[in-house]
Amino acid sequence: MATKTQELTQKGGQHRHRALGLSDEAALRIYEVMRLARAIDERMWLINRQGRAPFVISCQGQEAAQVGSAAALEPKKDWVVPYYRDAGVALWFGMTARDEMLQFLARKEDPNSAGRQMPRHYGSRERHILTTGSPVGAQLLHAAGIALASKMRGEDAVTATYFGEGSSSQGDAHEAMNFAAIHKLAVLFICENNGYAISVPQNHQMAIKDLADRAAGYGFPGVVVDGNDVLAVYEAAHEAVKRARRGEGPTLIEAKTYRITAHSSDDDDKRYRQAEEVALWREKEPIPRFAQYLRQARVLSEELDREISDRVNREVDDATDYAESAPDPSPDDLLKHVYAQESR
Amino acid sequence: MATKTQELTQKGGQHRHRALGLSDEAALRIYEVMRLARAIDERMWLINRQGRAPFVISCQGQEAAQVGSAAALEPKKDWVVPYYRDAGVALWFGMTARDEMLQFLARKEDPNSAGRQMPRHYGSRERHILTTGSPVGAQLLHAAGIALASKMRGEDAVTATYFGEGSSSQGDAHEAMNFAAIHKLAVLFICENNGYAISVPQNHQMAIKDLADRAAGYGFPGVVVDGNDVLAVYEAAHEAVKRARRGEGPTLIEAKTYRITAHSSDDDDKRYRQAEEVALWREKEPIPRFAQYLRQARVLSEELDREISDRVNREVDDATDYAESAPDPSPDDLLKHVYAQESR
Amino acid sequence: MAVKTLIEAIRDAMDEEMERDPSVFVIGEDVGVRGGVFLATDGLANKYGEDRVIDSPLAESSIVGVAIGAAANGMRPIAEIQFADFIGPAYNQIVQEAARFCYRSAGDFCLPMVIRAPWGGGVHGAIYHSQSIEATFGHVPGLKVVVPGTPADAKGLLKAAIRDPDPVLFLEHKRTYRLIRGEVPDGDHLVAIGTAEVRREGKDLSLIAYGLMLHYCLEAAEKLAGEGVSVEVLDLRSIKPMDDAAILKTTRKTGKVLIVHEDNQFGGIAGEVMAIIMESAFDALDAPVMRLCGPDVPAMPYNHVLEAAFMPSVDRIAEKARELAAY
Amino acid sequence: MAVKTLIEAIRDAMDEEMERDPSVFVIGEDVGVRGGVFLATDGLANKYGEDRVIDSPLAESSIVGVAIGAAANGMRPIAEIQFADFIGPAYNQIVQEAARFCYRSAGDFCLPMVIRAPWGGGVHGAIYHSQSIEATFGHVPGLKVVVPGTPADAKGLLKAAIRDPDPVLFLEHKRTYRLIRGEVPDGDHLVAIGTAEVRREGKDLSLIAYGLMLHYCLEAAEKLAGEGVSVEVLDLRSIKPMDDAAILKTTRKTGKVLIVHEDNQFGGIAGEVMAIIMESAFDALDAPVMRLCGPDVPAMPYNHVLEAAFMPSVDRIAEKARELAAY
Ligand SMILES: Cc1ncc(C[n+]2csc(CCOP(=O)(O)OP(=O)(O)O)c2C)c(N)n1
Ligand SMILES: Cc1ncc(C[n+]2csc(CCOP(=O)(O)OP(=O)(O)O)c2C)c(N)n1
Ligand SMILES: [Mg+2]
Ligand SMILES: [Mg+2]
Repeated sequence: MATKTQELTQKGGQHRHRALGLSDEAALRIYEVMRLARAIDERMWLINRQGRAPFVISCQGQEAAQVGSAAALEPKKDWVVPYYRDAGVALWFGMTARDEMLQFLARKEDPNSAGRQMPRHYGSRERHILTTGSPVGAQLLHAAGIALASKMRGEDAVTATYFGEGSSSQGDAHEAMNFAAIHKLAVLFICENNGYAISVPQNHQMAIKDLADRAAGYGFPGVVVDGNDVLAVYEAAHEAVKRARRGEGPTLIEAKTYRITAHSSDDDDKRYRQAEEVALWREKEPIPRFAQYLRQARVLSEELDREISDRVNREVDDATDYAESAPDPSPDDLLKHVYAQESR
Repeated sequence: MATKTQELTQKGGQHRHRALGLSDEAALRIYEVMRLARAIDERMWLINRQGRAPFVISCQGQEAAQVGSAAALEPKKDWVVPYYRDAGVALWFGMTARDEMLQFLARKEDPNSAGRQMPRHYGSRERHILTTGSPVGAQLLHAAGIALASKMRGEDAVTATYFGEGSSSQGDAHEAMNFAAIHKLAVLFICENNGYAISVPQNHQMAIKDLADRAAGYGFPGVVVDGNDVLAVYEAAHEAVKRARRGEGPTLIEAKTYRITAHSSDDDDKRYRQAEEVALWREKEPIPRFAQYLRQARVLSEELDREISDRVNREVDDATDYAESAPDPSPDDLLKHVYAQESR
Repeated sequence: MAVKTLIEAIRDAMDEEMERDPSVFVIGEDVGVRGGVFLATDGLANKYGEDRVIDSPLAESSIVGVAIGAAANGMRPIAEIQFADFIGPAYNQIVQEAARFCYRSAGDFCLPMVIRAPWGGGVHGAIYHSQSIEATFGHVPGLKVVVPGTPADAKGLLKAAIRDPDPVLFLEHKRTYRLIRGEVPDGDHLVAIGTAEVRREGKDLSLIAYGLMLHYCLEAAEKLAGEGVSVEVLDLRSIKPMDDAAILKTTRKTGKVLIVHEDNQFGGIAGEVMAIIMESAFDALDAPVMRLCGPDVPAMPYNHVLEAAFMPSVDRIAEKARELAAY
Repeated sequence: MAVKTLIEAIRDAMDEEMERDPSVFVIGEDVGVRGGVFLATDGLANKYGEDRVIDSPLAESSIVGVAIGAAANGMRPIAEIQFADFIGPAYNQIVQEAARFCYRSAGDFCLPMVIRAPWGGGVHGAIYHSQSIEATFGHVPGLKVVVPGTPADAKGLLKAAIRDPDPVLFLEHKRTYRLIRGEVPDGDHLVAIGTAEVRREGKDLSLIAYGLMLHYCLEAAEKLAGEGVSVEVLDLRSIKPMDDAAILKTTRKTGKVLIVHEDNQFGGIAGEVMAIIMESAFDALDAPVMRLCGPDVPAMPYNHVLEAAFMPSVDRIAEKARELAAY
């Protein structure tokens, strides 16, 4: 059976982050990236509601699961294989606010797909973010393949792949975990369990309480963490990364979290979620929670928080302005890059 | 973790079959069907070696797993969804020696496919044997669908599906177990684990020892049985059937067994298996073992055994003669039954 | 008769068939309380219960695989694939299982089942919410593939598909869901699978299309009428079986044919229509048959400039038709 | 140059490329100690170790999905699908992932990978060991699809495919594996993907084919030569990209074309070839282009009578060619 959060060391008391090996600066950096992810997301909804962009898909509520785990990795050395909510992961791995807005508005300069994909379909070879597709579940196998290549070349890079609990139902999720287990690949399977696949609640998706329990059936550890506790997520990911680098194989981390917004700008979550349920989870939101921790740990002062807010807001303003005035692709870009020969 | 054989009641001592609720006649019937399956299979190899049929795929060694589990079902009420080795299952569900030889020789009269499919691709609506395809793993989902239909109509029919441990690697196996678990469907997932997927040994297929351990990750029981002990298989299947009829959902039964022949007449198992390993398993063959039990239980006399042998041999001779003189399909049969309108 | 949108007609068809026949049920992602992401099944879970409108796990192979088993055991499932672009995981179940069951069992296990899939572009859906799949599945013997272009056909063809004894892939163009309205006969309205329909009579040239492109072709025809060119428009509506007779009839009538589709050109359905004409009406041709199709790029990009560059438009259809008329 | 069977040439190509480039590796079912069910990889595990010749679990989606990830991370995988008929579970990974990676990343993640798949009939393989898949995958932009017909091409095209920066589906006709022998150049012999090859010059009519049917066409051409009909035979050998120029050239030369393939007729590659000719050489046609294909039944049955009824034969090709010649 899977390890549970409660069993993870919660040592360190008021200074859990230091006990986990995170400096104050590192903790603040995690905080700021979570804030930035959220601020960008909120701006996207605004732009969408103004009719200036057709579609938003949100990271709101899941920032701890994303940034907490990505922070345990080494950008450019390690790889991430995200899914369409993983703004926090992408930002940690080097995407900027401008990049976010460029892809959101589908500009030619968008480093992910040059405006070809829907928002939040990340990808950058330079940043070691694999290109993201929409069909869910497929990416878990790509992560296994990336890790296999690392292993073949004797590198100790780790690959983290992200997916919703809904996507765990796909056959590919099974095949990926099995393959990674057989070859003891350095893969972190990180499930952001937000309780729903669009409208379908967890109990219609599986007959078990903890997805992490699946790991035992492949022969590697499964861990359940409070996905809204960024340090708990970091701790679990950090342990898994160490295991992976030692050549001991994959870990499945189930981060229990919640999506605060509707599934996307095309969704109406009132059709399937009670307002009370959403309200309950709003109380447990990861960003205020981490802010409170940092204040109690005397790492975050009110002044510093304001400074961060200002910086984040400026970044988002700048990114929005930049992207809004950036050019669209031209019609003849349509035919490019079907095959590799044509250079970018 | 999965239940193990050792933990299953082995009560009854010299009369285990009676303790399991099997009359002497029922035990003998099981024995005879196992013998018949073997005898037909041996004849197929003979015909193949004589160049009179292009292909054999064998049940040899796996008769206990097949007949022992099928015997716990109620033919015509329950459904079976077999794979290409399941001669024992098909015979228990009403296929005859003639039917076996008709399909083996691809005659028009073959009730499974009228000579269209390779040998051992069973199927008969009347007998509640679902049509078998070659792509492995797909059938597990069909079993879930059959069971869903039974449930929707409020019937207490059970569906048993069979597969090799190799096929458990397919995404469909995962999806089927998950779906059956969610809806508490009356499905028996019966894995005939013979240690190889053609040449690929179990440790290249999975990083766990017992496939039955997967069941816990879906939320239903997994049971490991000695697949060469027909009564142990019967017992596990019988328990699972009772559970299923009570509406408590699926069970995964892993019957550890061995394929005595090469994968098929196209295979050369010397390329990947040691002769010693095969010899070791020959010692554990299910038919002599059950014969010995029945003799010790004084259910099977030498005379009766000879009678059975004679009957089996006569059946196989008759079936061979019958099928060899049965007509081929005619060329214009090629275009029939692409769609349902054309009657059979 | 009432005026309905195409998606209302689809909902009505399911509702009426579920009412009529207790063996009909719906299975797919979000089809339950959510009513489907396009609301095609809105209200059905309420009316028929969650046991007949089943929210499946997010796994297309299981949606189709379970439907196959249920169909083999006396039910008539309607499986919804949320977007045609996500039918890939179910490809093996559809092509190697559903489409082969009847043949491989020599008629013993034919499968009365429908797979509904919203398809097509023009909705800012990007690479993975805009694709066309009719050529891929049209190539598969044992399947039937239909594409209604009008609300009446949507209802009539879906009811026919549900009652059909074979697996039918039912393609619904997303852009037409709410854009296209029309009279829909009440009650038991059925449209025979395998029949095309002339939507506009003409004599100078023929346009052949289906789905959204049918409507673009009708607009283009109207334009050309203003220029003195009389254009016939044939709504293919059934990709498989294809109505060869209707294709040959319009070819023989006008001698000039242009086929239009969104799907990638290479290996698309236009090629097959051209082959059918080549084989059986070569002598009737006054010009080579032409086609106007989606370009051979993986799929439609998100950016609106690129999306527009991908889609055949009324203007481009009209332009190509003029070229053909002048041949 | 030595005379080799087609499968020996394939083995040589993999061996040489693995020797040359440490990023090349093989993954598939039974490819290791067993050497593949057809022995295509025989000896490679011994020579390069089990880490470079990986026996995968029985799961095609993982074979391709893992290959994709490895290719994205600097390797050059050769993924073996045991039989083309079992490529279904990998369909989504091939079409929606491998074929879209380069485009969706605007050139950032193009995938140098090969998927080998034995295909085709005439081997008593029945419904699930005889299928053709070239039309299905040929329709997919972003993929390349090649079909060698001779041992020299098998080697040259496979080496080219392994070195190609894009995903290549490499189709090997099972019946030709040991049946077809021929001279194979030693060492770095490469055949450019996207080129067809005239295998026999002629002037009265053209046969276009690939795989086993190429050889049947050559036999039929020989027959017709005896009857005074001069037949040109074009080996398509690359389905995608297709060599339009070569197709148009032979069409313009003879004015009469017959396309032959095993794959089901409806929506098969013959239709696309006919469309290409229709669009660009209509004026050169002295007769309608004709096709002789597998019938539209799900797949080839096991029984030898039915298998023979399915397969285009030398006699039936010759007969159809005579019909065309007489047109
Ligand atoms: C193969 C596939 N089928 C269907 C969809 C449509 N779809 C997009 S997101 C989604 C739900 C995903 O749920 P989950 O994996 O839990 O992630 P979450 O959105 O909850 O973060 C669905 C059904 C898809 N993208 N891919
Ligand atoms: C989808 C698919 N891939 C590949 C094959 C080829 N194949 C036939 S049997 C087999 C091995 C099956 O192993 P297992 O499931 O363990 O059953 P066993 O033969 O050992 O009884 C393979 C790879 C197939 N039939 N289907
Ligand atoms: Mg979710
Ligand atoms: Mg096995």
